[in-house]
Amino acid sequence: MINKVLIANRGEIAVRILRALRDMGIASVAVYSEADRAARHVRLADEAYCIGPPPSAQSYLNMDAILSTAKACGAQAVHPGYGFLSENAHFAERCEKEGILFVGPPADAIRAMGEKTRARQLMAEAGVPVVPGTLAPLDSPEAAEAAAETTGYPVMLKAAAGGGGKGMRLVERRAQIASAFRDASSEALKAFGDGSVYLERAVVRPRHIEMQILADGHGNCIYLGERECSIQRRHQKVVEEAPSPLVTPAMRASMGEVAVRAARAVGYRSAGTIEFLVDQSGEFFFMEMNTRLQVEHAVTEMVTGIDLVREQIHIAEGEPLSLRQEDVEIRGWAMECRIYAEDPQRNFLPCPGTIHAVRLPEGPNVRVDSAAFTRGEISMFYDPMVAKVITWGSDRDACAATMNRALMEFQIVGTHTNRDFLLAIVNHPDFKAGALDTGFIPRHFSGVSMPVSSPAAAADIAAAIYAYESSRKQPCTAPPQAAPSAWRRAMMGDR
Amino acid sequence: MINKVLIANRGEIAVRILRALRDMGIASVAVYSEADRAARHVRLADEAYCIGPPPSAQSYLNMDAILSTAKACGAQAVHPGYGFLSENAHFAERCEKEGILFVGPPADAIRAMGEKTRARQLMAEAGVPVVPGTLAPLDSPEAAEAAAETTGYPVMLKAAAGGGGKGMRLVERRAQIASAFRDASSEALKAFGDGSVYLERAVVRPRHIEMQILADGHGNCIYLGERECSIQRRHQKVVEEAPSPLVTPAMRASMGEVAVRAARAVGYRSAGTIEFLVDQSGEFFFMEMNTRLQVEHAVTEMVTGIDLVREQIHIAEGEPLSLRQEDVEIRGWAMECRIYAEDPQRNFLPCPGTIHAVRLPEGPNVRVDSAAFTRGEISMFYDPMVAKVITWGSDRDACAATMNRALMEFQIVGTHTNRDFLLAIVNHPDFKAGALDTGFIPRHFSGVSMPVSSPAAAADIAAAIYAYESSRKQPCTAPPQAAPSAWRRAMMGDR
Amino acid sequence: MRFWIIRDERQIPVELEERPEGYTAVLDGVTYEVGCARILDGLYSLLMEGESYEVAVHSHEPGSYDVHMYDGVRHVDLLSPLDLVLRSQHGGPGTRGGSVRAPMPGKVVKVLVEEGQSVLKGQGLVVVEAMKMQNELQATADAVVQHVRVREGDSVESGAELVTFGGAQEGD
Amino acid sequence: MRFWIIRDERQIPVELEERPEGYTAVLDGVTYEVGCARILDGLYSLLMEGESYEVAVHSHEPGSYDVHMYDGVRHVDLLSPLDLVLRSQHGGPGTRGGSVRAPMPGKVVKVLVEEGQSVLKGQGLVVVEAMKMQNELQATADAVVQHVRVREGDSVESGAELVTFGGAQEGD
Repeated sequence: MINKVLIANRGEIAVRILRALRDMGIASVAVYSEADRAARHVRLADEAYCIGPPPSAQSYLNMDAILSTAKACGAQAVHPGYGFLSENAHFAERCEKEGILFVGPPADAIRAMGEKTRARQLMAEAGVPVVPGTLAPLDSPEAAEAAAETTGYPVMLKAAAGGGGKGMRLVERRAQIASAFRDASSEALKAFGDGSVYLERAVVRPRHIEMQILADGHGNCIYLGERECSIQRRHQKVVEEAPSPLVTPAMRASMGEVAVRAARAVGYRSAGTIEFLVDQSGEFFFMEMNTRLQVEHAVTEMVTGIDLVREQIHIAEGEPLSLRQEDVEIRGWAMECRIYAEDPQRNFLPCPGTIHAVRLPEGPNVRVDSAAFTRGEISMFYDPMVAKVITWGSDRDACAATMNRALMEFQIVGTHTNRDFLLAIVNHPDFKAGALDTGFIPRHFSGVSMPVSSPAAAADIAAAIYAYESSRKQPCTAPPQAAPSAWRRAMMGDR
Repeated sequence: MINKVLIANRGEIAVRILRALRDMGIASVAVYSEADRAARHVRLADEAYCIGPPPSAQSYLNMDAILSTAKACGAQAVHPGYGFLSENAHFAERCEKEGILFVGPPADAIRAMGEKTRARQLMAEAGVPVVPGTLAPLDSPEAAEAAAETTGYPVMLKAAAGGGGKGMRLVERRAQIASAFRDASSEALKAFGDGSVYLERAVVRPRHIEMQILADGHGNCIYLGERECSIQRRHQKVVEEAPSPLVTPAMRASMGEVAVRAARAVGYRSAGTIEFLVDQSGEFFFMEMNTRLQVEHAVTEMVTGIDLVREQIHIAEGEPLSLRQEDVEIRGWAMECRIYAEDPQRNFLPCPGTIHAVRLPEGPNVRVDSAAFTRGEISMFYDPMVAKVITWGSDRDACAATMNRALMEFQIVGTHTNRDFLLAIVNHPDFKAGALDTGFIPRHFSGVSMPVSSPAAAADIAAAIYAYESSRKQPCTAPPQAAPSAWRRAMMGDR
Repeated sequence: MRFWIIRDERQIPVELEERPEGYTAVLDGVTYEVGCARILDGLYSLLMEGESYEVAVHSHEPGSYDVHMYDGVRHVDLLSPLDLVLRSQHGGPGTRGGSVRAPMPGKVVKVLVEEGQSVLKGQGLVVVEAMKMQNELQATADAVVQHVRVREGDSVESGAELVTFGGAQEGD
Repeated sequence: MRFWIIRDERQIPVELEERPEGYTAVLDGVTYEVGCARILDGLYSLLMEGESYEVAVHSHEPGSYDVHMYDGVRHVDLLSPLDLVLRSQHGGPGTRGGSVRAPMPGKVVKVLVEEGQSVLKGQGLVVVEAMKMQNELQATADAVVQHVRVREGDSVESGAELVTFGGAQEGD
């Protein structure tokens, strides 16, 4: 039995893990960098230890400091959260060597899935669908034509040596392929000095849909349904939901079975996620596996009632899964919006700084996982995601309406956030209709300047009232000047 | 279609109703007394109007002001919440007369259930079990013996004229009944000048379990499962849960069918609750019907996924129920703790005053319905309940553990609350075992002085640090004295 | 700086010395290295030998502190050197003057005693109503009523003096 | 008291007069009776003709206000009479001095220009990294670089001057 766990992370995920540990009656140990002394994960934990200076490399990625802290305080296990050391096979191995349980998969599974090309190979061998294509270069337009017959149209011709769009051609129909092959090849030759071209099925308006799995150390593996994560900005997920508006029960079962096959192929254990590229018809292809808890795991928790962190801990303790596949049931709909400290008006510039005040949404069907607090620092050293707002509804419309309500109640004053951008997304007609793909944000929002809320008399008057009241404040209430130190007085000639 | 609703209430329930309206895209109108200008329900609403001075009789019970506000602002419906006008048949009638929908049952149903003896009669006629007994006086020990054979032991002999425990005798076995009858009768004669005695089945260690129902205007009526509300202090519910640890699926079906029968007997419409007195074997008897939304409705929402306020609005609009009985499914467990501004150390004295700071719990499986806010006033004019903490778990143990975590995170600074008392309840071994009855609090807690948290070095040191830092503050940072008014200066001789 | 905690009729010394990231505290002879981060006025994160505490401290009246912790609120009576001097001039610890005060704002609904009357410990003095509840305030010791400061129907603030005593009346 | 809102190159007058439970406001010639309850510093409940608004106002720099409302944050540029006098002395509205400042704290990873160099509107000047993201700061008008205030590797605070211009450089 585990009775003390060290959390090798910070921010909202450290807080979320702490809460699961408290629910389980397990003592929690926070670690923190010097920048995080006042952070919420430090204050909510049973114990807390400093592991180094602000830069991640010297603190949250500092394996020596983390492992020696774990040993010194008697933690039997380390939960890595997401990011940082969570997908570091070497760290998982070192934990094992030190006799500390790593709350995650075996190092070999991390490694197998970490090398993306090897993973794709492994998956293809295990019968997991990958985007069909040739991989090897084609030597003629006729060979391209033959290959396209196998994969099906549309296809993408790609320069074997290339990247950055050079030597790429999208081919919709057979009639175009020969000339496209010649164009691509000559462009590739010019750009890279190598005219080799290969071919892949083109996935048009792809959706990002992923499948959550749980596997124990006794050979049991189940899937907990999918999450749709197509709303992305620069490959960063922004809004996620479960289930996906595209996925039917039959498709869910088929994706789920494939995901379980993928996990078994690498001897997986713990919670994990298989990411699929899905075309609008519902055909899906393996992209990669995330061998850790996901940021967006909460939407799966909301619709299944399963606490994924609790399950991770039980699995790490060596227990068999408490659930069978038939116990997993999806109820209603859940969505997550990620609150980033960034300025949508200035090309999503990250906005570190001090939070002047926070108001979090409350009430029915709202969950908030947050690290933000009034007077809290958003540090320039770490990720700008400060909170997740998660809502549930009996159906997708109800869930989206509650997300709208929750976002309206959410407020961070003192720094910019993407809240209004998220409001614009969840109220967009295409979002409401479930017409999603990874091009949603670039297509509907310029990606550079976001719509600004129109002027409102109440806002103008509020600013005037604030200015008026501020002008009437007695100068005495300004923060008192710190007394100059002896050193400073000496420098100033003790004027 | 309703597109604007006036909420004739205040506090957490007004806020909860506002959120449902926002989820439904319906405009919300708050009304407030002069004491509540800064209250949360005023700030969250789309519109807000003052309806009178602080005393309830002049504001939240002021039908004229409420109805004229509703008409003036164009609200098509009034939601009364709980308390105040929610079970006032006359108000329901006046709404109807003014052409405003009353979000609740028909006036006749309120009236039928409002007169408790008539309700008991009606229910008995409808085949709803009531506590068996004679009601009419018994004329001899033999008659008592015969009646007890019918009701079954234990029985309670009660003075027909009496009250306050005089002339009452609990009889466990047949051998005791004759002498108990003579004792009770003579005591009653002495106390009230009337020796008449009647007999009722004694319910030993009774539980308070209630059944939530929904009925529409088209003859459909369903039950949504029970809530256990046995944890009471002076007949005030303190902790509630759904389902009840006592209730089996068969018992739930049987209670549910009885509840539906009770509702149909009075032509009920809207959400309502049938309260039962239940003995430890599971036999249940009608106590009364609450013809409104209950404080504790949220635990039913958490386990069924049904939004009761939304359903109330749909029913008021004349829609048929969107759910059939077979669609209602209980998932997991939910509990509610009511946070009162009262001092358990001083006989639960209510504690109006200013809230210095509030911290609400967050994270997985926690819902907070609250009206409290930093610098908010807890007014002496209204109920001292300021917030409800509701948690969910996949089973009762998980739910209670999360309640423990949520209560630990909950903090109101600046006034006393019953938080620590609630923590003591949910961590009590008998509570954990589900061994509940309405005597739980008087039995386990003296009811006068509550256990005090034991001293802690961290607390002592924190107090010292605070005192130290306060002593170092410059006097300048104290709140500036308001300039004396002209009147006051005159009184002070303009010194 | 030295303070005294008043508990169970004892004066427990607590001494604080500032250091870069907190304090060294000596409480009743035991030394603690206390990491202290101030989050907001009265809200601190303390780290004591690795253990983490979030504490919110609030003071209603001088010398009296509510310390809110995750597992419960502690009440701490704590005196500064100045308080101690003042207290030694005005009487021993525990006496707060011979009066009964309103524990909350409310309305006086009944006055049960009159001036000059002898009352026994536990006897009802005044009934105050707030939040729909009536609360009877009782004498905490045998005493003689000196003044009755309120009449039925009066609104009173929290802390308002209701009844004063001439005889020995211990504080609550 | 009278203020001016600067919007779309217009100066819109807003006049406030205190009354018992709020203000009478005249905004661009339209009169509003505004019920105003102050909840906390900068947090207000406004009632305007029955409509309820909760607004949180925050000011990063004089004259510039973020007004947080349920449906969105509004940015309001608002000048007091004093601001207006100062502004008329130091130049017309819109010019904030010929320089580019760090929009956030971070680290300078690349300097793309040198002193004396002519730059075109949109041309990259300095790359600043924060939160794992690199951000290229660009010229907002054609100009000549006067001074480069930072070097690669420097840590900069938000608002720090990075590059100044000798030519006509409009503020952002």
